[in-house]
This record gives sequence, structure tokens and C-alpha cells, in this order.
Amino acid sequence: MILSIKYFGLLAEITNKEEELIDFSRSYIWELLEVLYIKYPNLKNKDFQVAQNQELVPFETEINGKEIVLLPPFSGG
Amino acid sequence: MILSIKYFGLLAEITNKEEELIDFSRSYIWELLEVLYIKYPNLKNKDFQVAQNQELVPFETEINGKEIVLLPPFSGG
Amino acid sequence: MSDKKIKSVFIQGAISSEFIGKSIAKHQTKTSIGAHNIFLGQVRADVVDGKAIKAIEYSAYEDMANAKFYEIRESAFEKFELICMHIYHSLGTVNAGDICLFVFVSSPHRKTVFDALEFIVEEIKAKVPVFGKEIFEDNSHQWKVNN
Amino acid sequence: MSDKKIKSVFIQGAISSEFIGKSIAKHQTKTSIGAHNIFLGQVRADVVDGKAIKAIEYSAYEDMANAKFYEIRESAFEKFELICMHIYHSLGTVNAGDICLFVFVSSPHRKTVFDALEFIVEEIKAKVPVFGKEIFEDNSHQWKVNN
Repeated sequence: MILSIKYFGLLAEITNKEEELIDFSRSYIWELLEVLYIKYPNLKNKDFQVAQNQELVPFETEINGKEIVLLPPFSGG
Repeated sequence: MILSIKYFGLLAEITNKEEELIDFSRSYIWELLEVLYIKYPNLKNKDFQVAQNQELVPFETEINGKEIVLLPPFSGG
Repeated sequence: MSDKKIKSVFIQGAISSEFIGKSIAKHQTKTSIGAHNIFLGQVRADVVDGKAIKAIEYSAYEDMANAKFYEIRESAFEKFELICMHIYHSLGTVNAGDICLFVFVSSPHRKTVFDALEFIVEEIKAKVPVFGKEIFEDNSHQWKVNN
Repeated sequence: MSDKKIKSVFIQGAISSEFIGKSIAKHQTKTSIGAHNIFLGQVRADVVDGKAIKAIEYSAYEDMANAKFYEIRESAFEKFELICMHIYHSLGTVNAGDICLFVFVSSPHRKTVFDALEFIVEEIKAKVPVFGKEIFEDNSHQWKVNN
């Protein structure tokens, strides 16, 4: 499947992009992250969360949407 | 001694004045109140506090200022 | 940067939203502030026995009230890491819907302003000799009681 | 009288004191309100390694942020007896000294607004995906971390 991956804040600086399409053949968030860690080794030691369908989800979650979002620690307000 | 007595809020309505001078020969707040209860019987069943030198004081306090103030429950804000 | 000097607390009549807006604007040069918290007391048109309150007339034992406001201010600065603190209370007539109490605290951090503001407002309610005469539509009245 | 409909939360740039003043004024027709509580977040000119922060550039995952603001709003109305509630957050550049967060709650009673405001502000800090890029005087930057 084709996934749209979004990056925010510090993560967008590391990947040097805010969004990209990735053709992904496995099932879980953690499997997607393995792919991203190879592509962007500096992601690996960063503190971030993953959102699917606008909700934070554990890395063990199965991918069921078309958009996966990587979010650094929130710092609103 | 000549004392200045001040009344606020509901108490000023009962006494029909905001301030008066009273020639008083005893020593304690409670003795002054005895005098005022005779003058204004409706004061007796009202909830109020007494201030001397801008501080609330118990009725057992000795009078040492020239101004005694009768204050109904506070309702600021 | 703290402005601890005594200012007059009482304002004749209602406290306007413009006054509050300007008071906020004045703090924008103080760049160590990270959080403001503002409490506003507004006169409610409560209905008692079928009659609505149209206004409150505030009076105060002013000498003692100013002394108490000062004590509250000093103890708030002692207890909390505040940069600024302002208190304004109305005297005279304030119509239903208008603002009669404005308490404004500022600090580097949010937790400080939450704690400080609640402390100050509760102290004002408990310790400052201010009296509210609630005027009904038919000009009858009753004396306000805080809870 | 409660205005529970969804409004846009994000504002481009700083939130002005005039906007806040006008927002207060709009509530003076709501005469069941007795207490307002307002939180304002202001950008601090913190100094890090000798350089002062001159501005924060805010970005957000807007779809999720708006959904989270809506959830926070709904749960606040459920938990607390509120008449009104408004939240505004800046996006884009906000200079040091300017306001980036404005949370406004109104209720008949003061204890309600204290509890509600602190709940809402803490929920925003914890749950809404907003990111602050702190820009120093020399245009270098670091990413803001909440505590």
C-alpha cells in the first residue's frame, strides 16, 4: 500500500521534509519505523509519538489508515 | 471617653446612621455592645463583627482606640 | 521588575473591558512573564421571589479594606513567585453583566499563577470589608451574602 | 445560553490585548455569569547560552489539534458547570512579550472557573499536537519543550 508519512517540528528537520509517500508492504507501525530508521538514522534516538487517524497509537498497532504522522513532544501554549 | 462608632451595610440601615459619637465610661467591646443593643434592639440578632484599629477583634477585647466599627458579613467580589 | 508599590484598589462604578485589555497590553514589555491568570467577578441578574437583581451598590470600610488588600498582596508575593499582581474592586453601582472585581497575576510559570490567583480571590472574599447591596428591578433591595 | 459550537481555535500570529478585551465585553449580556477566569500564555525571552529568545514559531498537526481541542471542550462542559468557554492558540510567529494562548471560561460561580481553567490548560499542554520553534536573536533556534 501507499502510505503518506508526515513529520513535524524537529522530525521534519531530520528528514528534511514535511511529508512523503512510501510504498509499504508490511502491517505494523513498528515495521514502518524500521524502514524509516534505515532511511533516517537520526530518527532512532529521538523522542516521538505516532498518530494514526488523528489519535496517538502504540508502535504495536496495525496500520489501517493511509496517513501516518510522526510527532515530537508537544509544546503548545 | 468619646468614641466614634461606625456602621456599614445592613447595620447602618438598622441604626439609620453611618456614624455617631458615644460618650462611654466602661472598658470592653462587649460592654459597648450592651449600650448599643439598648439603643438599637434590632442589632442584637444580627450577624456582625467588630473592628478596632482596622483589625477584627473579639468582643472580649479592651477598647484602646477612638473608633469602633460594626461590620456585617463581607460580600465583596 | 516587580511592581509592589501600593496602588488604589477601588474604582468608582464598573470595571470596563477596555481597562482590562489595556492592563494586559502593559505587560507585554515584561518578557520574563510566561503566564497570566485573570479573575473577573461579574454581577449576576439572580432572580429572588420573582424579581431580578438589576445592580449591586458596593460600599466598603475603605481604610481597613485598603490595609487588607495590602496584606493580601504582600502575602501573595511572599508565597508565590509572581512578577506582577493587580487588584481592582468596584465601589458604587455596578449593573448586572458588568464587572466588579478584577484580579490579575503574572509569573514565569503557569502553575504559580493558578495557585496565586485562587489564593488571592479567596482572601479578598474572606478578609476585605466590602458590602454589596443588591438592587431589584422594583428598587427594593437585599444585602449580598458570599458563599 | 452555552455556545458549544465548534469555532476555529488557531489564530495566525499573536493574540492581541484588544481581541481579549472585546472577547470579555461580549459576555456582559450573559447575566447568569458570576465569574470569569482567563489564562494567557506569553512568550518569554528566556536566555540560553547567552542568547535570548526573540520569538516562537508555532506549527501544528492541525487536523488532530482541532479534534483534540474539541474533545477537551466537550469534556470540560461535561465535568464543569460552564456557561461559556473559548480557546485560541497562535500559529506562526509570536514575538517575546506577545500572547500565544488565550483560554477563557465563565460560570455562575468562582470555584467552577478555577477548576475548569486549570483542567483545560493542562489538557491543552498534554494532548494537543502543537510545536514551538524558539528563535534566538542570531536566528539560530531550538525546539520548545513543555514542563
